[in-house]
Amino acid sequence: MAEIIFLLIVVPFIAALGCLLFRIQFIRASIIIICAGLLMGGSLFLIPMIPFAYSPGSFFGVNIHEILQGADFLLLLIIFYFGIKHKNLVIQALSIFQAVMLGYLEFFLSDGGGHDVVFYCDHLSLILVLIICIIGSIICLQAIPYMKNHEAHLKIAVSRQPGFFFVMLLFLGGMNGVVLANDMKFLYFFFEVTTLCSFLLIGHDKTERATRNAVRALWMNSIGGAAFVSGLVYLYVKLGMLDMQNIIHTTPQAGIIVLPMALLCFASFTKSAQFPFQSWLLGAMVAPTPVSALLHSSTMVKVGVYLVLRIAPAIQGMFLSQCITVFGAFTFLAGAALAVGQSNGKKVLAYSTISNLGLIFACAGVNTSEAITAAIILIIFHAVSKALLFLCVGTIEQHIESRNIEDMRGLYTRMPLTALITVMGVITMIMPPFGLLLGKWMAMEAAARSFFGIIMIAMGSALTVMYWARWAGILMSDPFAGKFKLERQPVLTWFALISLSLGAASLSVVSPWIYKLGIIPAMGKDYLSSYALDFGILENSFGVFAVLPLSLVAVFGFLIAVLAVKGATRSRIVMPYLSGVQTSEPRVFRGPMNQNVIAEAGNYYLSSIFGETRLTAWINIGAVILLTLVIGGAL
Amino acid sequence: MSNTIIAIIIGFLVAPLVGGLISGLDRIITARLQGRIGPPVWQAFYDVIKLMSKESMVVNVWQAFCAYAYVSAAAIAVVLFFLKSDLLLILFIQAVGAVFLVVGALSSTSPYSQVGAHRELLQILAYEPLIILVIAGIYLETGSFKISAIYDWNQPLIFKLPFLFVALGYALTIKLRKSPFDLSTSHHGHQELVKGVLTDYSGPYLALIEIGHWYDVVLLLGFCSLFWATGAVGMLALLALTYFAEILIDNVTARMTWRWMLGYVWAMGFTLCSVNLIWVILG
Amino acid sequence: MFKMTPTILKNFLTEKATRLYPFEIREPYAHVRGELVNNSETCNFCGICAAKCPSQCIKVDKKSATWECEPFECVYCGICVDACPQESLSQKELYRKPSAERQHIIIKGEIRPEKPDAPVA
Amino acid sequence: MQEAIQKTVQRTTIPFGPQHPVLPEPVHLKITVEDEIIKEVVPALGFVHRGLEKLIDIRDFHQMIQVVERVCGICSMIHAMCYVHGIEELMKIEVPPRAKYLRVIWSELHRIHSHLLWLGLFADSFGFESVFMQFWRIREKILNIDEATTGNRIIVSVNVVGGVRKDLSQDQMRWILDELDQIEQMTTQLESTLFEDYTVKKRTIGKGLLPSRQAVELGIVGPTLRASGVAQDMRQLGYAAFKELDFEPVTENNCDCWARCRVRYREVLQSIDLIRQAISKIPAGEINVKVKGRPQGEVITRVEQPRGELLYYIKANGSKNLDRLRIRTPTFANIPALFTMLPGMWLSDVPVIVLSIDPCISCTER
Amino acid sequence: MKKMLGKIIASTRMKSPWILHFDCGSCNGCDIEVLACLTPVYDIERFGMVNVGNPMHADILLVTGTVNHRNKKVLTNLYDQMPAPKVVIAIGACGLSGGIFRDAYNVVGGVDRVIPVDVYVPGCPAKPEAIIDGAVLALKKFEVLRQQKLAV
Amino acid sequence: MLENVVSVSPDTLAGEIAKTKYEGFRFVTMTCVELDADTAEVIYHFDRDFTLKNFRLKAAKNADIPSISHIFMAAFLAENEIQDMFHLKFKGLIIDFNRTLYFDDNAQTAPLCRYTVSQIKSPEPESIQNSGDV
Repeated sequence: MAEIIFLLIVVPFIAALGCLLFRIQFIRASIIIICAGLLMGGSLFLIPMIPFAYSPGSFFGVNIHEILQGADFLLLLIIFYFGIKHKNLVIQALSIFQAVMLGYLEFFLSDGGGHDVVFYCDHLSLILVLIICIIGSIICLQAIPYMKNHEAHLKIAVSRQPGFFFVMLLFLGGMNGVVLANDMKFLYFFFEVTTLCSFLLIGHDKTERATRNAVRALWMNSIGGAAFVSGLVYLYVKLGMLDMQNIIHTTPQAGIIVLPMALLCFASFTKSAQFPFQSWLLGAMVAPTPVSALLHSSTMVKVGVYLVLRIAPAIQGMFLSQCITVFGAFTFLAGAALAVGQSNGKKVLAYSTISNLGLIFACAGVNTSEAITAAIILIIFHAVSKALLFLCVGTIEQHIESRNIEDMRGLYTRMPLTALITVMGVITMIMPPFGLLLGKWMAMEAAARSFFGIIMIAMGSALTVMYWARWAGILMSDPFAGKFKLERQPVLTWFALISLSLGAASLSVVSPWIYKLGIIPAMGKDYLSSYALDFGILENSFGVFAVLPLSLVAVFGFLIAVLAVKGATRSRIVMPYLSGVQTSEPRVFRGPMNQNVIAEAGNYYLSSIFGETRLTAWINIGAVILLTLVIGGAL
Repeated sequence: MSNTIIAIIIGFLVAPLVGGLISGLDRIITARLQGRIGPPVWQAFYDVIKLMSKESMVVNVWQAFCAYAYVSAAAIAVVLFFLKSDLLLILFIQAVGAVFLVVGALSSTSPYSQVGAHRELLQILAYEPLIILVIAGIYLETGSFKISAIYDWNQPLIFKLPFLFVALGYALTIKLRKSPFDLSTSHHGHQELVKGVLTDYSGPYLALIEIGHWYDVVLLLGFCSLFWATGAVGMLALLALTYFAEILIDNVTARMTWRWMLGYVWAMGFTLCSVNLIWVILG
Repeated sequence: MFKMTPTILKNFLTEKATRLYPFEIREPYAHVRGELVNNSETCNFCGICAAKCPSQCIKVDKKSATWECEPFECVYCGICVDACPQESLSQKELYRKPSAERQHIIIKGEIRPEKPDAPVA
Repeated sequence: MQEAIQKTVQRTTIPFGPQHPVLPEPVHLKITVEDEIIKEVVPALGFVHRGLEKLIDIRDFHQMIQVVERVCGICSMIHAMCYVHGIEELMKIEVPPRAKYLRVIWSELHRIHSHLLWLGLFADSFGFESVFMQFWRIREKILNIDEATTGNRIIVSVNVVGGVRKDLSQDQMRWILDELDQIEQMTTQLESTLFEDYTVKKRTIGKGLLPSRQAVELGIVGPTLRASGVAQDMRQLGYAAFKELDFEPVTENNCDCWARCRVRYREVLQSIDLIRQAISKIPAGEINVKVKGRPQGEVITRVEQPRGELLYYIKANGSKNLDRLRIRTPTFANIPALFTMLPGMWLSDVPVIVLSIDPCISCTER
Repeated sequence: MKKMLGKIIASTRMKSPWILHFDCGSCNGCDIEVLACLTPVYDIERFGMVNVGNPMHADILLVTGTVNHRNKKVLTNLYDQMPAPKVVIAIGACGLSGGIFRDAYNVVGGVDRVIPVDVYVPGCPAKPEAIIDGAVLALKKFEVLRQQKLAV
Repeated sequence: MLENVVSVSPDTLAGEIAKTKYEGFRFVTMTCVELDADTAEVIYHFDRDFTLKNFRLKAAKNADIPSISHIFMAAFLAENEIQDMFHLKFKGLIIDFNRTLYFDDNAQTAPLCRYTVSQIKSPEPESIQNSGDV
């Protein structure tokens, strides 16, 4: 037990220090690979152990709670330091506020702690741990070749990689801490650790833009931290304990915990970059792509939804819960709408992340058995697919030196395998029988009774199809005869891309069993399991999704289509239709004045409707109104 | 089990035949409305068989993949419909086909098919939410997304969900590529985009897409049939009336622009859906 | 929005406008300018038609008494018919049938003694 | 890696034509659009250029009638009429009055046929197929009249220097009047569709605006100009028998595609009226005069084609062949309007606006 | 079996010829007659013919008008983009030989100077009836092409 | 016969045309007539209330003619056409097709000139054999 916790939380910290100290590429890479292996193994070892609760008394002889107190204040001090360094009053004020609140909690209210269970691991935590350890590790592995290229491209003399990997690994430990912690003070500490890691990684490139965006991320997340710590104080004042499981399952009176729950939700919203806090996540896209993949799509932002899912049983049936549904659905729609207006690949991914997190929040708000199932499925598959897409974009970006979707036109001829994997990633995002769509299906069926929820989800879903489909389409947009040369990539890159894409596809096929073995226990006794599993078909009283049969049909259909492509390579290749003025070049026509003109084609970004500048203000206003509703409803 | 197999066979083989026949009838009725005689009833089949036998010619081999994916998705959606599966699932599978049609069109560099593809996406944007809301309305009324349960409902849904039926009519018009919504591609090639998404498909692949369209027609009429599921006569009458209304609308309206389509369909469709949903929730 | 409805419904219910062309052939109007024919009996190869023809598709060789016409170049204007002093040229009321090959018409007549008062172009 | 410059509006370059189903005529427009809003239009001509002005070297001035008829098949009779007017003026030939009236009848029939054709194509350009079918169905009646009276459906070849080649009998005139009644009835039936239908109005009103000042400055002619509120109709010059007939130029003040459609629609009715007047007033007598001699000198003749002012410049030197023949067709004058009308409109309006000037590329390029 | 399939294909080919109309420098006379074929009075859709407006879909290329130096390339481009089996119908005096314009300086001549022509429809302009006759003749050509392919 | 004919020289052209525009005349078209081997005559036609006004400009073929397209935008098409057909050159043309308005590379240039020999840039391609003889 202790070993596992040690392995999952402390080992990454040690490995991180190792990265910082050994400034040799090879040793650093070895440390990362070993750490990744340990984490993956450790997470798998966790499976047979759960559920368990564990409260270490001391750590190398020191009372763990005292360590925590010290670390907490150290952390806030560091944040305060950055506040001063970047002359940001908000950060300074918020860190002081948090320190005061924490001090009040630690020194005036509580007696040094030790009554609550520190770590608790159930299936929900396990799912998150698996995501963090496996996907996170894969991303870290891919980051090794990526950062090498990255620095070569930026022509940096003294490598900043030690610092980078230090924070990356530190983050993995912190993340594991968040999902395993049961004592909410620990939870708060790890929560802040991830905030700090995110800040450091966003600002890694040290450009003016990176710094600015990092600072923005820090102050926005500090708001969340402040809300979090206020919730803790309120809870402790009212209940006298900070044991998560206890609070949720032994709710004395609903009325008491509404406000702290709303505050925790608020903290979640900032962490998951829901509107109106989306700007920090968008700014975070200046970071190297592995950072975006790890922190800003598959793991850290999941902390928010994880927290809300944790407390969901406690707020079941409350007005707060309904508000979260509407708020989540709104974010889903708004994120999708803004993604439509983007041509920057990473921004599309960022908005899509925000949008999907919104959908998960909406599910958590609906708070029925189907909805919670949907939320967990979405968390799992979103993590896999989105990490894959981020890594793809990163790889493409290093190759074509642009992250603009328009520049990826006809990428298939230049980077066939990467392009295919990207298309695969997109397909897993929007198409049945893949997991995300399964989750979306469950979400819609669950949300059908929420009037505003279903309308916004319906619209958001169509918008989602729009921005993904056109991206997948233009990757293939070039005439080619079917013969291509495989591009060269580092082994670790291939490993990351291929394992993630295979994972996304194969996990989807077994999603009914994931449901049976992982999600039903994760929902625990708070929700009745809803779907019956039969021949790989998920069925409940009002809906049915034939996962396995459809997957088999999909595989069959895929094989036919591949054969069709093989057949098509034998057909005559003609130039595309250009009104009869085409030349022998596929995209060139003979235009006025006997000149050759390139028939450019641009995607529709509908900037007049979905433009960022046009929509953001309105969406923020809407989000603020809804947030007020969430908090106001709690009061 | 035998029922399942029969349903699969019907969905897989009979549905396209019905769809083709409907297209043939559609062309005859359109011709009659225009004072012409029109083609034979079987014309749609002649066209497809002819296209099948033509030289295989592609701009990009990826098109072949997309054509097959489109027709398979459309077929699976129809088969699932006949298996009385989940409505929402069927819609999503149908959407796979629509997306592959777009992806296939985007794989050609011709601006005509590129613009067509984007318009097709905008059409998806216009009709998909409506169908989802219609399905949600049906669920709110019958308490199930499963077609089997909906067909067992004791009274025709159209009495309770009339506005949703009209909203479904918008989706139907867009999906059947009827005027005023024949934006991305049109049945007759007198459009500013030539053939839009289908511009660079030819021969057998075009035939596949045509077959996929037949499946789509059957699927959409299937959706309409849910609204009068209590008797075969009533159902057929409703379907015939609906389809005739589609042809009529096709012939009395000009083709509109996508901006208008988005605005109009969203404004009208969402109002109709909202009114009906609120009615069902309150009533 | 449905202003066209009465018209198309009327079309639907009343008789079609279509002429079933290859099955029912309409009686041509009188004096329709169709296929150009030359009667070799009456032609005196004076060459006026060749001179007048705007398309210059007629060639007449008086000496060998040949009247040549490129039917694919003829524009069916009827100028030659109007000009023909012998009324040897005439136009059928139907067009020349489509063909799969190029065509060339040569009419050979008898070489006649030249009349002194024959009109010359 | 630097943040890529945010380009949210992407350009699409579309080669519109020469083969394009909406624009059957081979003209090429290089259209640049952003989100389907037109930014730039550059035309390319020359796909129909035959060079028939040069044929004067090898065809005599009589034969040129048949050549200029084929400048454009839709308004062939009017081309020939303009040409023979010029030759007659050079040779100082007085055309018999009956021939003048017959020219009016046939030229107005041509105008009706051209306008009906255009109304159909225009409807087709915004995807209203049944209106297209209906107008072309009506138009067949005009072609029947042409075929019965002149011997050919489209290129009628009735003009000769000094008059016309064919005469109309009383029976034929009565039949024409009957047919015209039917045409009028069938055309007016479609009026509400063309001008009041919601979808049609959406596609035509406010599209391709051309204010009257701009129209005059650009030298726009014909219905396009009249739709901008300028009453200019070359028939007011009184050529053929027009000075003896009663008519007012049709004008509309909307300056958009709707107005252009309206002008042409009303001109159909106006032409029907003119034919009725001509038939009621037609004098008896000869239909042509014998022509002797050869033209000499320079002349400019102008007539009103269905598309607008048609101008022929003829320079003759007394020989069988002309010295210079210059044809300025209305579309040639109207093409500059596209440059001002298209930018800012939507891609789906391209066919509507291009057709709204009734382009005849075959005329333009000769 | 194969023979029967061949017969079915042959008969459908006869019943569904899709046309592509290209105005290759015609005076519009033949063009509007081609269009008139589609309209109620002639209605060639009776024979399954539709004007698809796109070479990739077409079986029959209807060419009206003379070929000149600029559209020569366009004509071959369109012809190349049509999938086999395909036939070409030249319509009107201009399409057959250049007609009255064949001596003009920018005229190359008839369509058969650039691409092989299977059916010639004379007329100036060719009447819709003649165009229908030409199309019927072109359908026979499909059968000939099929026989040739079988022979090979 | 031609009425209201005013002779202009290349120097006075722009002024006269601008004046005409000011007087409310509408640009109708331009006609070019080749006079002899060295000179061509460009006639500008303007119209006001159905009355034509013509300017005659005698121009040497090898010299540039000032364009009036900046005064009357509509003139650009006519000027381009004259450039194509007579191998003249207009200076200051707002949209200059550079003698490619009608002609492709391999076509004849200046076809309407009788006195100067027009040349063909590239030889005619061999015509394809007719395969319609089945």
